[in-house]
This record gives sequence, C-alpha cells and structure tokens, in this order.
Amino acid sequence: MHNNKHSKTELSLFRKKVSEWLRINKPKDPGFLLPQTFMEIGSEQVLNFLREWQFKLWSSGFLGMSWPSEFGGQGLPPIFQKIADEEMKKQKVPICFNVIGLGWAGPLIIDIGTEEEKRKYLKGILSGDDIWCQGFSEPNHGSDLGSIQTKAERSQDSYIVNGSKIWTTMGNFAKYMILLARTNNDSDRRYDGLSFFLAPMKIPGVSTSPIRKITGDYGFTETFFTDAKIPASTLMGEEGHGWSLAMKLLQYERGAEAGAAGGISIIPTTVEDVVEVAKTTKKDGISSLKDPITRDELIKLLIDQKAIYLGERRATFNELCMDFPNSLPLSSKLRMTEFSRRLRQYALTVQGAAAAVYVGDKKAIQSGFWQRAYLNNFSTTIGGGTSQIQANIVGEHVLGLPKD
Amino acid sequence: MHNNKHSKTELSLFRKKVSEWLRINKPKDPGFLLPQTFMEIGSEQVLNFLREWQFKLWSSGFLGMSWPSEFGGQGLPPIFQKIADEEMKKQKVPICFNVIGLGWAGPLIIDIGTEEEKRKYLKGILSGDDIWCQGFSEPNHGSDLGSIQTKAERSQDSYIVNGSKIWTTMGNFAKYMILLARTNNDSDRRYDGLSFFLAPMKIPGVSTSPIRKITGDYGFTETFFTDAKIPASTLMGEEGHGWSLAMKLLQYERGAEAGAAGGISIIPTTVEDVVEVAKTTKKDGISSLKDPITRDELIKLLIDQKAIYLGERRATFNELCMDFPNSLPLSSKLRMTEFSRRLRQYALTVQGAAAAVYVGDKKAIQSGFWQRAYLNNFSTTIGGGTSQIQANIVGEHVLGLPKD
Amino acid sequence: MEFNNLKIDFTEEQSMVNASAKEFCADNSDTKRARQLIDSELGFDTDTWDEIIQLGWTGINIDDQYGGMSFGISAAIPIVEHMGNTMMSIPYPSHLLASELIGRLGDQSQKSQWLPPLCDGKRGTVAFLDNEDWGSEPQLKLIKKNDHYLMTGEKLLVSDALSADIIIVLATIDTHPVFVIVESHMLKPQDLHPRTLIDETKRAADISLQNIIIEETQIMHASHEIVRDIKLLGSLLMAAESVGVISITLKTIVDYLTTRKQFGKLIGSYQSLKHPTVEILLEMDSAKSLVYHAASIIESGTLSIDSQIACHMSKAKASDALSFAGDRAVQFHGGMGFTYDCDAMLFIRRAQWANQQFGDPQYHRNQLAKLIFD
Amino acid sequence: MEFNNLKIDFTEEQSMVNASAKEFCADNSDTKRARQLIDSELGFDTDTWDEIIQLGWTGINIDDQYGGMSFGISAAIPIVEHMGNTMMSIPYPSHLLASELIGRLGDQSQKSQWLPPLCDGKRGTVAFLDNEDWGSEPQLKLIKKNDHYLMTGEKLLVSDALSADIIIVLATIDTHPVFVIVESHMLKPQDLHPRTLIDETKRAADISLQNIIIEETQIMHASHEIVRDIKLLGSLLMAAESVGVISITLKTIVDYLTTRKQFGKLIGSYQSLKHPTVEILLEMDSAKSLVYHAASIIESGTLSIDSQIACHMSKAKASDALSFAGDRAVQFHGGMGFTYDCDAMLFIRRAQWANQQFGDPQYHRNQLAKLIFD
Repeated sequence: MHNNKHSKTELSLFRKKVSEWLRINKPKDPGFLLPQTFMEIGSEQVLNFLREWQFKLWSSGFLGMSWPSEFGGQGLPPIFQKIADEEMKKQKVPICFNVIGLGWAGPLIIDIGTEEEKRKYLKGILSGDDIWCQGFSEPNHGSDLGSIQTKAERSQDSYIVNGSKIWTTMGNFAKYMILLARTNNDSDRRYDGLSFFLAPMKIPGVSTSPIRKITGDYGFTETFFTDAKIPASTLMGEEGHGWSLAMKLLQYERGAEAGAAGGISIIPTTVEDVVEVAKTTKKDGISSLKDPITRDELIKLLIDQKAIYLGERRATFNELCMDFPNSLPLSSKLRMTEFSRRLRQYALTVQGAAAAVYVGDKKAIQSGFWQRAYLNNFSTTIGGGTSQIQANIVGEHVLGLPKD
Repeated sequence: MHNNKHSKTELSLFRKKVSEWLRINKPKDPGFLLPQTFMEIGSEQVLNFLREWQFKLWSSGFLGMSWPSEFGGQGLPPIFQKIADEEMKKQKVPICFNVIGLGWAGPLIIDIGTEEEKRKYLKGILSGDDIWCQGFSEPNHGSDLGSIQTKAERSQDSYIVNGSKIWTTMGNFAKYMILLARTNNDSDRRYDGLSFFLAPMKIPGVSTSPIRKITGDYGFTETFFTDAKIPASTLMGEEGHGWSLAMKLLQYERGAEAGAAGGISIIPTTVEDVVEVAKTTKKDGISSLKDPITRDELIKLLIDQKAIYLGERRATFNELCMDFPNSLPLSSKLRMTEFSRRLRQYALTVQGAAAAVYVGDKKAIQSGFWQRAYLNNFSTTIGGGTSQIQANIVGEHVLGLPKD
Repeated sequence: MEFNNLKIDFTEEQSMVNASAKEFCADNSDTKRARQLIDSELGFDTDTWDEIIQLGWTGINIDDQYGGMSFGISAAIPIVEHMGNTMMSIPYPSHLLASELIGRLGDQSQKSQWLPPLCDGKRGTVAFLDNEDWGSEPQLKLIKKNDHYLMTGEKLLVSDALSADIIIVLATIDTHPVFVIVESHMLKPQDLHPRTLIDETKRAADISLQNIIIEETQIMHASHEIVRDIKLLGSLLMAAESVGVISITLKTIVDYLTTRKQFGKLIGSYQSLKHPTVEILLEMDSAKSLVYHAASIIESGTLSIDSQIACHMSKAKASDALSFAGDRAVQFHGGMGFTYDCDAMLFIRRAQWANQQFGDPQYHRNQLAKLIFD
Repeated sequence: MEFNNLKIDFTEEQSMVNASAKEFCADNSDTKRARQLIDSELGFDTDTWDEIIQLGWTGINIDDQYGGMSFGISAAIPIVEHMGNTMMSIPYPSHLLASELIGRLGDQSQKSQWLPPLCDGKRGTVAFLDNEDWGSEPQLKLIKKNDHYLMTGEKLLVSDALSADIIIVLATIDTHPVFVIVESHMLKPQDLHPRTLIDETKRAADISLQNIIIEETQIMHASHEIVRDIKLLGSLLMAAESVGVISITLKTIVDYLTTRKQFGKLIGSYQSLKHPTVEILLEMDSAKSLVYHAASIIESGTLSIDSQIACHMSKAKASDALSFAGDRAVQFHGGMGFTYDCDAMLFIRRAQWANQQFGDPQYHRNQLAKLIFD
C-alpha cells in the first residue's frame, strides 16, 4: 500500500487506459437528469442506474484500487486511483453514489476495523450492494454534534437505541448507518459521551420517513430509532470515543491518498459550463456572450473561480500563507459554496425566459439542470454549518475576532 | 405667524422675485472649494465667506422670514421661506452655515424662550454674528446620550461645568453652545438627570482643540470644560428636562414649516451630478456615458435615488405603508447615507486616472469635490448612529426582530 | 436629462379597491391554498375567479360603456399586489393586460365585441414570445391569403394560455406589428403545450399555430409604441405582484427569526440574519414606492417618457429585490428551508418566474439607459 | 476557452527575497513613518533607497551581465507586497517597471547604457498617460527633424517623476508606439508639475515636454504587445502592493475590533462587523493567489495569453478588494475612523490611487472578456 515509485511511463499508460475505457463505457444519457451529488437520489430508477455504474467501475478495476486486495481492492498505490478519478472528472461521468461507504465508513474500517469487520463490510461498499448512510445530525440541533440526543444504552451484548436523526442521505435505501449516539448522559460530557456504531438499518425499531427537498425531489430521510437493538460488536473504537472518530472521518475527505476508495462524488459546476449556456441564448436579439453586462458578470465569476482553484495550490506553500495561517483551508467551504450559489443563480439569469421552466420540461435548457442545481446548492450553504456559521468560524479562528 | 391663505399669484410672484435675486446675488466662485455641510468649515477664510453670504441673504429678507419681526424675522407664513429655500436649492447657492442656531437653538428659543432670551439670541443667529454649536456627543460614548458624563453642578446662581464634548462643529468659532450636561448623578436617572443649557463658549474654563478630519480639513473640535462657570439663567426648561428638549429639537429639522429659520444647510449630491462628470470622461477612448457598464451602474443609482425621493412622498399615504408602518421614516437615514456613499464612491470610479488627485490639485475635476465628498460622507454613515446601529433599529423597531 | 417627476397619488378608487382587495385575498388565499392548487390543471380556483367577476374587477380598467368600472388599470395595482402577498395565482394580470390592450388599440367594433365578454369574466391573455429573449422583435408572420390571413408558427411560454378564452397574439404583417385576437376554441387542444414551470403555482403553455385563418376583424394594427407600452404595463403588473410576494417572504422570514432558537438565542438576534432581512425591507420599500409612482402617472394613451421610466424602474427594482428575498428566505430557514414543506420554496421559485417575465432587471436598465442617456 | 493554468511556484529566490523583504520593510516602515514622509518633497527616504541598492533589489530583475541579479521581475513581487504591507511608499515599483522595459525592449547598446546605472540605484519610471483614460491609445508624437526627433506635448500623472533620474516616455512615431528614454536633467525643473494626490504618501507629476530633442539612441521602437505587456506588469506590481495594503488594513481593523467596546461588548463580536471583515480576508486571499499565480508564469518574453489573463485578474481582484477594505476600515473605526489620525485614512486614500492605476477593475475585466470570449 505504500506509494512505491512507479515510472512516469507506467502512470501515463495507465491514464491512457482509464481514459480510453471511460470513453467507451461512459453511460449514455438515461433520459432523466442525473444527480450531481449523492444527496439527490430520489428514486429507485436513479439508484439502480448509479448502482450499476459503480459496479461496472469497480468490477473493471477502477474503484477501490488502493484498498486491500483481499477485501475487494487491488492494493495499488493511491496515485492510480487519483489518476482514475481525474479522468472521471474530466469526462464528467456519473458519480459513485455510495459515498458514505466509499469515503467514510470504508476508510475507517480499514484504519481501525477488525479482520472480521473488513471481511463483512468492505466488498459490499465497493460493489454497491451495501448502501451506507450517516446518522449525525438531529432535528432541532443543527450541526452541533455536542447536542446529540439519540441514546444508545448498553444491555448485555447489545445497545438499545432511541431517538431520531435527520438529513439521512439515502436512509430509505441504506443497509448500514454510521451512527453517533449518546452512551453517557453526564451533562459535562457533551462530546465524550458519544459513541460510534456501524449500525444495521434493516432491523426492527428502525424506520425512515422521506424528506421532500426544495427541488421537489427526495434523497434524504428522517430516521427514527425506537428501542432498536444493535449488537454491541457494532461499536467502533471504545465507548465514548465517538466524537474523535467522527473528526477522524474528515481527513478521509481528502480523497484516495487519504484512504477513500475513489470515484467522483460530486459533479462540479463551472463558469465554463455557464459560458456554454450563454453561447446558446440571446439578449436583445444578440448573443448573450456579446452582451457587455453578461460578459462582465461571467468574467467576475471566472476570476473568483480561478482564485478558488489557485487558493488550494497556494495553501501548500507555507511562506505564502504567513499573514493569516489557516485562512485558506478554514474559509474553503464558505468560499466555494457561496461562489457556487452565485454561479448557479446567474446560470438562470443567462437563460432569459427559459429560466422559468424546470426539470421535466421538454424544452428546458440541459433538462433543467441549472434550475435544480441552484436550489440544490442550498444544501451546501446550509448543511455542515451554514455560511453564517462558517463566517463566524473564519472570523474567530483565523482573525481572532471575539465570539458573538 | 399662522399660515394665512396667500394667493397663488402672490406666491408665484415671490418665487420669481427670490429666483431673480439669487441669480443676481449668488456668490461667484471664491477660488476655493465651498463646503457641502456646516461640518466642513475648517478655515477663517471659508467662515468669513459664508458669514457674508448668510448676512446678505438675511439682510435682503430671504432668511428667518417666518421668525418674529421684532427679533430679526418678518413674521411671514412659513410657505415664503419654504419657497425661498427651494429656489436656493435649485440654484445651488452656498449653505447657510449657522445651522445649530438657525435650525435648533433659534426655534427652541422661539418655542419656549423668554422675551429676554429672544432679544438676546435670535437676531445674532440670523445675521451670523453669533455662531452656535452643539454639545451632545462625548468621547468614548458614541451617540448614546444616556451615557453623558459632563457634569453641571448648581452653585448659587451658576452651574459649574466639568467634562468634555467631542465632534463639536465650529466649536472653535462658536459663541454659544447648546449643551447637554448631567445635573443629577443618580444612576437610575440616565436620561432625566440631564439638563439643557444655552452655554457661552468664550468664557474661562472652556477650551477647544481642533479635530483633523479624514479629509485633511478641520471643522470639528473637542471641547473641554474645566470648572467653567455658566449663569443659571442659561438653563432652558427645568433641571432634568434636557433629554426631552433634545428630542424636541429633532422636529425642527423638518424645515421652515416646523420653525427653522430656513436657508439650505447641505449641498446634496445627485446622480445627475455624476452623470455630468461621466459626460466629460472616457473609458477605452469612448465617452463614459456610452460605456455599457457605466450606464448600468448609473441607472442602478438613478433607480435608488428616485426610490428615495418617492419614499418620502409615499410615507404621507398611510394606506401605502400598512404592511410595515414606520419603515420609511425609520430607515431613511440608513438608506440615504449609504446611497450617498455608493454614489460618491462611484463618482470617483467614473473619473479614471483623475480619481487619484485631491482638493488642491489644479486639474482636479470640480476642484476635487467628489474626492472630498466621498471621504466626508462617512460622517453621515458613522455620526448619529452608525449604519450598523441604524440597521439594528430598523430590524428591531420595524420588523420586530430581537435585540442582539 | 430631466428626471423629477415624483408624483404619487392614491385615489379614492384605489383606496376603496385596496381595502376590499386586502380582505378578499386574505379570505381566499394563503400559502397552504397555493400549495393545494399546485396539482390542479389550471392552477387556480374558478370559484375565486367568479368572485372577482362579482366584484367587478374583471372590468376594473374597462370603459363603462363596455360594462367596466372605468377606473383605469392603475386601480388594479393594489389588487395584484395583494394577490402576490397571499400567493394567489390566478390569471388576473394576464386578463388585465388583454383587456387593456383591446381598450387601447381596438377599433370601435373590436371593443364592442370583446370588452363586454371580458368584463363578464371571459379570461384573456397576451402571447408575446417567439423565443426566450424578451428583448427581441416580434417575428410571427401573418400571410395574406385572399380576403383573410393565415397564421403559422409558435408562441412560447404564454401565461395562462390553458385557461384563457381569448388569446391576443403579437405577430407581424410585412414586419409591421399587429395583435391578433384569437378565441381559444379556434385552437385544437393539442396545439397548447403546457410547460413545466419552476414556479409550480403559475401556468404557461406554448401555442402551435397551424394555418389558423385570421379575419381582418381579429387584427389590431399596432405600432412600436403600443407594443412597448403593453409590455411595460405587463412589467408594472409583475412588479406590483412581486412587491406583494416580497412582503409575504419578509413576514415569513421574520416569523422564523423571531421563533427559532440556535445556541440558546433567537436567531433573529444575529446581525448576519437581521441586517440582510432589513435590506429586503428596504428594497421592497423602494420597489413599492416606484410601483405606486408608476401607477400614479401611467396614461390611458401612449405612455410618456416619465411613465416608461417609472415602469422600467419598477420592474428592475422589484425583480432584483424578490430574487434576493427568495434566496435569503431559503438560506435563513436553515435545514427547514431546504425542504419542500417550507414556504420559502414557493417564494424562491416565484422569484425565478418573476425575474424573467417581461424582461429581467438588466434588460430594463438597458432600456432606461437608452431613454435617459441617449 | 481553455482556462486551466493553475500553476503557483515559489522559487528559492522568491523565498529568500521574501524573508529579507519582510524584515527590511518592517524595520524601515510603518504607518507612523509613512505619515512623517507625507510632508517630504519626494515622499520617501533616500537612506532607505540606498539600503535597497545595497540589497541588490534595484537590479533584481536585471540580467547579471549588466550587474543585476537575473532573478526576473517575479522575484520582486514579495518585496512590493511587503512594501504595501508596511505602507512604504518608495519609487521601487516605478523603477522596476522602467528597468524591466529596457531589459525587454532595449537593444544591446541601450541596455549597456542604462541598465548598469539603474542597477546602481539611478531611479527610473515610465510615463504612460496622455489623458485620464488608461484604456486609450498612446498619442504623444515624435516629429522627425533632420537627424533627430522633437518631442512636444504632455504626460500626465507620471508616478515618481520628481525623484526619477530616467523617465521612459510612451510616445508614437507615425502612430507606431515607441518608448523614449529621457534623462531627467534634459527637462527643466519647471516642466515637472507635481500633482496633489488623494494618496498623500504617493508622488506623481505631469511633465511638459517642449521641443525636447530626442536622438535615435534614446528611442526603443515598440509593438502593441510590449506596450500591453509593460502595462500588465505594472498592473501586477500594483496588485501585489495592494495585497500588502489590504493585509495591513485588515490587521488594523482586527486590532480595533478586538479592543474597542460598545454597549459593553467588544465590537468584533458583532456580526455586522465580523462578517464583512471576513469578506475582506477572503478577497485578499483571492487576490494574493492570483498575484502569485501571475508571478509564477509571467515570461521574460512576450506574455502568453495565460499570463495576460493572470495579470488582468490580479489587478481587477486586488483593486476591488482594496477599495472595499479601505471603505470598511473607515466605517468600522466609527468616529475615530473619521479622523486624520486614524490609519484607515491612509488605506482608503491608497485604495483610490491603486484603483485607477494601470486601469480600474472594469477595464481589466473588459480586456479579459476580449481575451477569453472573442
């Protein structure tokens, strides 16, 4: 699993191979709008399509390449998966939908799981047979994990779980949940009273109720636990270590090199995409791309987009980040999600009267992709700490401004 | 002093007369940049110029027209002064600089002053001989009058004043100050422990220190009281009634009809003025007024300016203000001062490279008027409650949002 | 550049209408009712329409000699605003525009033929678009054929086309603009293609026109000015409705901000929510002032420069303000705002619809620049 | 539209220079010192200039065959940024641009003649403007007269003209652009007209040129491309300086927000101050990333499209960010911010200077649109 030196030739041959394979095997337009993120899987039809695609990727050897070969991976250096992911991004293939498994549960199991856990879970994650979901957020508690109320009480070789979770992506489809629940009610132990479980979903006492999103689609559920009995063996790490494991998950988000199985989990939208839209629309009878105001707005967006990309690169040079250390990584979410909101909203303005239609309209530009993308974007400016909270975090932790 | 019905003919004849007079008597360009407000009088030269102009206006019968004829006025209905003021605005004549006297102290003295006070003060206010200033704000206490610390202690037929005031406009020139000072230290009486004085400035124990403004000019002072002994007879109203008298002053701000002596106290800046600038400048070799981005920005400003003017009119129809009563008047300061900031800042952008010069530069567009105007504008978005505080006021008092 | 028409009047008629409109809309609509009507074919309740007829509002702008109230279209502004304020989606603005167009442009016999039924509640609408660009020139052509014309082509995104009895189609004869009065029964049902709108409470359809025979009596010969004016009146109605929508959006936000707590405090106490909410208020106030100014000065004949400016400004400001309000409404409701059940969904979707109707803010500012600077 | 050059390098040279520039600027400048220099004629301290010579930075971008360090102008970016960050106003950017221009455009003998003295500390500057429009074409004409040329006319707002030993004047011969190397002693003192700048720490003058005799050896025949490139490099230097100024502006705001109390709380705890301050940080970060990207890719020859894009973007973003930062710095200091004694004064005035230098953000975006969309 170490990053052996592979020759440049070998890597570039591999890139060629995966690029070629993707060109041939990239799925055809299924006739319905594909999701940009795994939070947008609202129907069995979409799920089955993505499941098939993930299976094909994996069985052809382009997913989980750096995972251990005895559990469905290939034991290759992460650089291979990284190359495969880059090519997938480039060719805008569909997402690998089983995100919580591929990017969070899987790496954690590889990191600290037992042999048995690895055998039980890993292959199903890669093949897409076993769908995973996440149970962190709770109703009325926003994203403050310290106020989690769902209880898991030890009873012999089980835990009895009671409470509810919200914003469970694919909760209705999932076989397993990574669950944070309270195993200690001591009010002084807001964080270290939490424990981390690989909880089964298809058991008595667990039910889900779909949440309809602003887009009109489904994709999230609310999940209810009523005396749900889960084996004590599903506890990961020790009791009370849930918070630290949850924090550990964040590092896997950095991709294959950090242990994730790979695949792309999000179809990004770029200014270039909006420029393509502008090429097809008109303002006062002339091409939108000839309209000075549209041009100015698109250039503003291009500048900000380029600054985002460059920021990731600049962050790797300590000397170029001395004035306000940590500014770039800590502001990244705020910057990217708010940029994306602006971009997607503007993508509608560019459409003229066509902005008024929606997914399902036969003449909609790109099947209504941008309308849905704009509305869906709020999941990113709200979820995981609203932009308002993000601004506080940056102000307080980067600039040292006082708390509210 | 009642608003007798004067015939339309009479009024329009008067309008003609004043317009004619102003055309002939409007002062010629003095060779230095005139102030837009009375807060910008930083030199004797400017002061003398304005003093002369006010004297000329008054002695020709176009100032204080509705004030009692026995004290320098003419006892005419306020409509005449209103017409004169409108014409002054139209012809953009210089301001009547003695603002605190004309608009605040004078009307208050007419309202509640004794015969002797009227005789002593009113004529000097109108002629410009006696300059008045205001002593409300104090260092470190922003605009919260409740926290005024300057003390006035009764000692026989005098009060002994100690403390300091800040942002005293023309403090160095003024003969009198309307002074709010604390006559009762009881901490429960933050507001009704205050008293209102017509305090002399040219007495022992009163000194001023000029404050240099961001513009580089002077105009304000800090005023220090050290055992300054002022006659008890300068107390207006009763002891402890200072706060309510200060509030009373606000109503006079509505102009001649509310008792003010008249004259214009501020040279407003309008989008039309900036359009005139744009006519003389170029972008990429073509007239700025042909540049689509400049046009769009100017139109945005014109829309907002028109909405401001129209808002004043709409506010007079209760039925058109039912959804959010008081919204228009309570948001007026925030709206106008922030609009003006945007406008003046944009006036610089329109100038191209000429934006980089300042008052004193021989080639500066309009002698650097806009550069100074932009910087001076901060006195309005900061003074009298910052825009941030204004937004809180609107949020809490119009929308009913909770306090911070 | 003269620019000082600052007239706002609020006539007795408007005052009267305003009071009854407020009551009527509150009685007949709210967001719950608007949601119920999403699944209906026409998107509105015909009983409500019947009540509007009873109130005389279907003819509010029509001359009394044709059975109307002769109040002028300005009197309808408060009605449309209150409809927005209660999210009542009903083809009333479309209807007003159709009757206004005939009243302004029709000849004696056209007025006699069409205005009385419109007063009585036949529903009208106007079909403008040949493509998705509100700034484009009309293109649909009428071809002379013996003693009549043939109309063949397509009109896009016609508001309320499905529920309209009378559709007035913007077309051209030899590049000259004309408005053609078409009765819906002249079209085959399959020629109306309902569009799927982002604002699910609204309805619009494309109309395929296949060799429709048009008699001279159906044709109103138009000028550039009347085409401009009728679009401007459409803009003004849309702006008035938007002002109402912003107002309900604002109330919905304020309700949430004054009841929801986070980190132990009512979230409305956070300035990052409080101040943008104040900004919505200020922008709504601006839009409303502009709308009632426009309503105070629009002429029954060709619109003056002042009126054109007022209509353009109203639409530019109202659309921008609503786009901002809708966007913030979702954001400020947090997780709740991301659900279909939260009313912010209705507002943000309406904002997208309103923004482009009759041209977006940039279009109107461009027109203003031409009027004011050139 | 290809748009994926995302290179950022930080070379050893830059790293070394960065460290010493930080120390040097901190030792030799701060806002107090900047205020002291306001009243001086030249606006800077010649001792400081001498130290810059000692450090070799006057020749940092000059080929070693002429006595320079051969590091390329990119290596000077951190120096200029630190100068901004300590409000050190010194004619270093002007000097860099002048020597860079000769290095790029001069022939062998011109380089031999001018680059060594520039290395040794003679100060250079470039005179661009014929009017107040940075987007205009060069106009000043050279008229052939026997074996030399006569130059008559005017150059406006030439940075650091008063302290420069060598002024390179953008002019034309038969509409072809040329740069003319003029030694300051060729001008009469009364031909230099100092301008009164809004940024009192900067210096610029108009230059009257009255029948100045120009020899062929003083003329560098230019192309549209080199004129463009040298302006772009000027834009980049201005952007780098601005990034430094934003940074000190931000620190000044943060200092005030973490010490000043109002209504019993540190004012930095109010989101209406905290969040815009964060916005300044984010915008500065964007500008800085763009600047160091540009510094990583600019060529010693004709600038590639990527480099042009990078320079334009740097200036557009940095100027907008500084304008915002300067404006907010004054506002957030409250009454104190309105005084001349508050350092926010320095920053807001610098912002007005920086905004227009080498073209304002709108100008640069317009150029970008042409490069990218046309």
